[in-house]
Amino acid sequence: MDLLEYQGKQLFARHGIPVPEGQPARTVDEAVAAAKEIGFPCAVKAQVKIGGRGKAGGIKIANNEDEAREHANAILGMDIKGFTVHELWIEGASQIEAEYYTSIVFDRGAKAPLFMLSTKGGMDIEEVAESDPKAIASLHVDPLIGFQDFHGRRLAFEAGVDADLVRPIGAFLHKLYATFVAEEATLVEVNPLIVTPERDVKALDAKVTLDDSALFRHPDNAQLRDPSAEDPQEQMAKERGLTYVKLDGDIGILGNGAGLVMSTLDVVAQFGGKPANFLYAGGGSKAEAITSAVEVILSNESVKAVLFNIFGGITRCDEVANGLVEAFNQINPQVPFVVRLDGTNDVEGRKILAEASLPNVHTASTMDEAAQKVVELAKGGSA
Amino acid sequence: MDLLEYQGKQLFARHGIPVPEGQPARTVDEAVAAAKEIGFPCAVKAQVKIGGRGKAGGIKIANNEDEAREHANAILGMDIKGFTVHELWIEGASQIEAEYYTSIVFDRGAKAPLFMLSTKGGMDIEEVAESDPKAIASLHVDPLIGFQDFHGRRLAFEAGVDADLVRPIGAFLHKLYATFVAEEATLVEVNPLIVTPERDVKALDAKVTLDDSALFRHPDNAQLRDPSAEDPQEQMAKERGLTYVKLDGDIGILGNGAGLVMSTLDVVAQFGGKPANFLYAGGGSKAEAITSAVEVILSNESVKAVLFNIFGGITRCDEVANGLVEAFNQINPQVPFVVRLDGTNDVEGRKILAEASLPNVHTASTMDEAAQKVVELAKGGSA
Amino acid sequence: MAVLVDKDTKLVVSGITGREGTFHAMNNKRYGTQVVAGVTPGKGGQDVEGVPVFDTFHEAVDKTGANTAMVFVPPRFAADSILEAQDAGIALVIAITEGIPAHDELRVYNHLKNTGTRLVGPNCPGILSPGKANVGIIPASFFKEGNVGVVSRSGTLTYQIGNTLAQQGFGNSSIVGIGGDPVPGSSFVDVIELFEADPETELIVMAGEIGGDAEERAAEYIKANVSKPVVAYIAGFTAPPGKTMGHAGAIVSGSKGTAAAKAETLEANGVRVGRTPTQVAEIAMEILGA
Amino acid sequence: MAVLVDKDTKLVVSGITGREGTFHAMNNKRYGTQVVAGVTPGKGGQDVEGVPVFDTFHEAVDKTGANTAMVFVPPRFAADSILEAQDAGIALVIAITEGIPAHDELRVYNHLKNTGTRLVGPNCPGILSPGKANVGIIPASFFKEGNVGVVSRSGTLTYQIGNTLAQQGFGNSSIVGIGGDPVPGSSFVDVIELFEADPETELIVMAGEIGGDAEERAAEYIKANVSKPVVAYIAGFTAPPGKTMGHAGAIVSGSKGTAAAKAETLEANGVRVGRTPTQVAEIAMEILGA
Repeated sequence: MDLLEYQGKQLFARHGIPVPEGQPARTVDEAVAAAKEIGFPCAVKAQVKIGGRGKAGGIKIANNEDEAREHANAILGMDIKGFTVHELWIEGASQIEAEYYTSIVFDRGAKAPLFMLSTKGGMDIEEVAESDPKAIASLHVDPLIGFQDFHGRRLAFEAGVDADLVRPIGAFLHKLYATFVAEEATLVEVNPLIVTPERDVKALDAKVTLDDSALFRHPDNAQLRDPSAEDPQEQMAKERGLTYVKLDGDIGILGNGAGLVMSTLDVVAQFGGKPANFLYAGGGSKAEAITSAVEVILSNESVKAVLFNIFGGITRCDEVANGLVEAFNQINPQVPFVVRLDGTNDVEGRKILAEASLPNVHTASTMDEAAQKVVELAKGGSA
Repeated sequence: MDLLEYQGKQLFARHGIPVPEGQPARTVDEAVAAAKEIGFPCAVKAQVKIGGRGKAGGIKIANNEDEAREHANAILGMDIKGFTVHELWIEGASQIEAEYYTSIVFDRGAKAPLFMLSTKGGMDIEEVAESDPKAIASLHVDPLIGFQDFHGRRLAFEAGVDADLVRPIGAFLHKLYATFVAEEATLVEVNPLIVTPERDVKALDAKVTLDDSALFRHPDNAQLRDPSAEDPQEQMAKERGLTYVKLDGDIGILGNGAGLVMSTLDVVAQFGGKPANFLYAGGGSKAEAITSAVEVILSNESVKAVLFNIFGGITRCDEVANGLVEAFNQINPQVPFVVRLDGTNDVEGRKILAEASLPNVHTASTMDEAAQKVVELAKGGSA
Repeated sequence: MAVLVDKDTKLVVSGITGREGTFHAMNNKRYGTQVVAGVTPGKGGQDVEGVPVFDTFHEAVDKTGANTAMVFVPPRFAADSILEAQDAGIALVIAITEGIPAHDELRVYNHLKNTGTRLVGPNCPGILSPGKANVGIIPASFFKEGNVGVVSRSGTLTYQIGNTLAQQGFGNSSIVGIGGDPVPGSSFVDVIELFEADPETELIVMAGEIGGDAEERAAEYIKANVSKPVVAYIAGFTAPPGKTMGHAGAIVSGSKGTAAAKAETLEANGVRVGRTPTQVAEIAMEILGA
Repeated sequence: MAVLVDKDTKLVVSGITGREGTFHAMNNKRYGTQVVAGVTPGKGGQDVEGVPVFDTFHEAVDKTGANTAMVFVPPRFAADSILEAQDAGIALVIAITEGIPAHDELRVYNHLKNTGTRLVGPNCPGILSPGKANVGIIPASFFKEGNVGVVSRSGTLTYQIGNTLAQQGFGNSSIVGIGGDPVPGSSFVDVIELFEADPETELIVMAGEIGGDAEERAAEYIKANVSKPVVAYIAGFTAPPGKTMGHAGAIVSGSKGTAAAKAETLEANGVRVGRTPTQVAEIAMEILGA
């Protein structure tokens, strides 16, 4: 789960990481009230889960109440790279002497957290990595021993941090790592990490991704979800425990397991079809999950045909078949289905489908055959 | 540093370990007031750093105010195995359905914490270990990965804890381990760990040893010292950064390094002498430490002769010599000294001593010779 | 021969008393796997269709000589169960559980790498050595003994590839699902090393997917260390960039980690890449003959 | 030959800019040890009598090829410094610092044992290989090259034993102080193993003291694995029980850990025990000849 800037900053503050004082606002009036309380100048910042807000006009400095109103009015509802601004964060404007960059990511290759620090902050770090790789200091932290003071010093010295800031930066990084671990984040990024004229260091931005699988241990964080920012269909799918990604085509796809679904997309494309979605029903899909999945797929009006590609392991084909029968009873779909059932309890599953003899449901015995059939059906042919 | 029971319990309480409510008291009136506030029946418990208080009459139940006064009066000032009772702990009397034992010790051999649990609590665990070793479940915790739920289950199942208590005991042990690590203890022991008729678990006693070397990170704990309970000479030595143990003999001993001092004691004994103390001046002893050491040694009136056995490594013999000269200037000792100086800067050190020509200070070129001389001098002979 | 599981496997199943645990443990047992014990705290002394249940792994190992563990407990208990299996001296832990927190996986991986215990998974379908043993949820009836070793990040894709190969007449030495989680206990490299050393395996098929760089690492390893032919498959050529595709393994971020980039690296290191499962089987046929 | 430090030792000193650090690093350098670098955060770019100082171990290793570290920083910074040395790829860390918190030592030991880095100490006098290199605070002028390997838990006792041997004409292959802290990085067993393999060493002297069971473990190891003669010394025969004698190693608790019990175990395993340093030298003479 990606957090909004202000959610990340509130998380930081809980762990003693210095951040500017601020308040969230969902309306212009709330924004103006917040600005008055915080004082001027203050920053009015769009809260969207995408980079490049500044360039897009999503961050503005207000020097008085009128400007605060004007900026809040302009930014609320703004579209930034496809994300609508539903919320603002109003914070005291900071004086900036230098802008650094720091982040901790989950490095799959090294199987350890990767910690980066650069004195070239405030800009796109990928560009820095490209143009001046030496400007980024990085190291892995052994997760069993955790962050040590020497990690902080090494990053600071190697990044070329000013001598008087080596200690405060080290302390900042230490707290950031503590946050990363305690909140079970898979990414924390501060860009820019600013140095003020008083030589204090502060997180001026916050990008935090939390591990969804760990939210059960963090009930406060679990409530930070921002449903308003999500696609309504994806939201509907998520509420039903499904993983759904909407795509541009007209063939609805459901499979069990991410890998098989991705492969199905590739094979459908090979036969000339265009998938309408990626939908992964998860391990051990039960009948009602299947019903929900059909509902989600059909809520996309572009869908002209649906492919069910199931190779049961922990998922049992008889349960998938029952789910499909149930879905047909409840929803009565108007588009053709192609169903391929293999794996655990496939004989039982096929039998259930045969006995139900659902209208306009075709079966296939291989993935290739199934893909070919659904492409033809989507084009209006008969399989 | 060993904590008193109530200090240990307050530490436990900070980490969420259930302990009976209680209050410390240093006078009879304080004890009675505490008892009234806590309610009756309550336990009046001697606070001394030695086991076997109960058998010695140091723990009594008061059913009313008069009894509380009577018990407090009896226990305060009582001598328990050489320890005078200066403090009491008054706590609500607990109902006991079962008594367990648990402890975590620093296992030098395994270089890991050793965790023990037994359902045979309330008695001397060494006796249980002797008579019924299977009644004690034990395991090592890898300090990098820390205490896991399975450690708790394994201890509980192997110790034969009642099925309904496996979870609460596991949770208790988890908190105990967290305390051990967070407070940097080298020992925590709960005996008895009681089960109440309501099937709650509670620490009815607490024995905690904190690592002196780590107290700089625990300022609250560092203040828990109980100087009243210490030998005045040992206390004086500790205040001056020396390690001093008083012994029965008449030969004062100072050396640099614990091993060398122990060896010196053995060699002095071999030549028929009786050491009056163990005094270890620590690595890199400075002149003023030497002066303090002489003062501490001579504060024991039994001392008839003093042996300085120095083999300098990080300690420099010239500084020891300067310290000795300074000590003689300040204190003017009336007993003979034998000084053996070898190691770092020994030539300079011997020169300083020769030039100072202190009265009644003899030199020796080997440890054996020095021991022999000091034994003769202590017996009234001339070296 | 086979890799990791075979006739000598003595399996203890953590979570054997749960619905799924019982179902798949009994499936494995019917296949011929020696399922010697189950572990469910508090249910020690019971049995599941004749398989004795213990309170702890330590007792299970002590009483039955189990050498391999299958972990089937819910995500919040899985890390603890894997660590317990290691502590009890289990040599191979196969973790089926999906949805284990990433930081748990990180701790478990970094601890186990310092011990003699190998972890396969989590979030994996397990390991099948046809004709010898099946540990996990792979539908074994689709596979038969043979000379193709399969290793895959994705569960259902494993079945698909194996099945496509089977339809061409190929059998398998072993099929190893390593799982698609952020910190898998065993990587492609680990399993390919085993197949290289396994006399029964004559061809290695690896099925990867978008995200991460495990396939790229495997490519370099294969070039330097593997004498047997390797055929690769990568799922996700048509996946849209920047979207999370179902499980953590399947994230495309920027140019790195795309199916095309992976295929290119593999081919540059001498590994042929099939664009669909069917193509993989065709390449296998070219290499080994029909 | 010698063990642990010799002519190939390239030493980096952590805490070189402190008073004690400078004094002993320069002593070591004058002895002939290759002191190639110092580490003091914030003092990178300076030098100490010609030895360059760096901000981090990583830079020191990178620029000078240092392979051995001596840690001379105050206790609260010592664990961090040892971990940094390991992280920078140092093969041998010799920690002189006294008073490191026990839990720090526990974490450091358990981390380092999973790496290729060996730790000697903390709270130890260091290692002297006479005529080759001196790392630490051992007063080297008392010792000369020879065939007796010495390993000791106590610093000053090490000098005493070595000196007594020297007075009888013996020289040393190496003198290794392992320190008396609760969790020493290297044990008697670790060092005896090295002496056993060192061709120059013909006699091994181990100096123990009351407390713990390191001597008992060594006794068993020696019986099973060591062909060279071993003479032991134990300090503390007359120490009163139940008292802490100066450092954490020297605690007598109950019957276990007493000097008499240790001597008995050693002798039962074929190791002769001298009751005083002089006796140790006498036994050494019996074994090797004058």
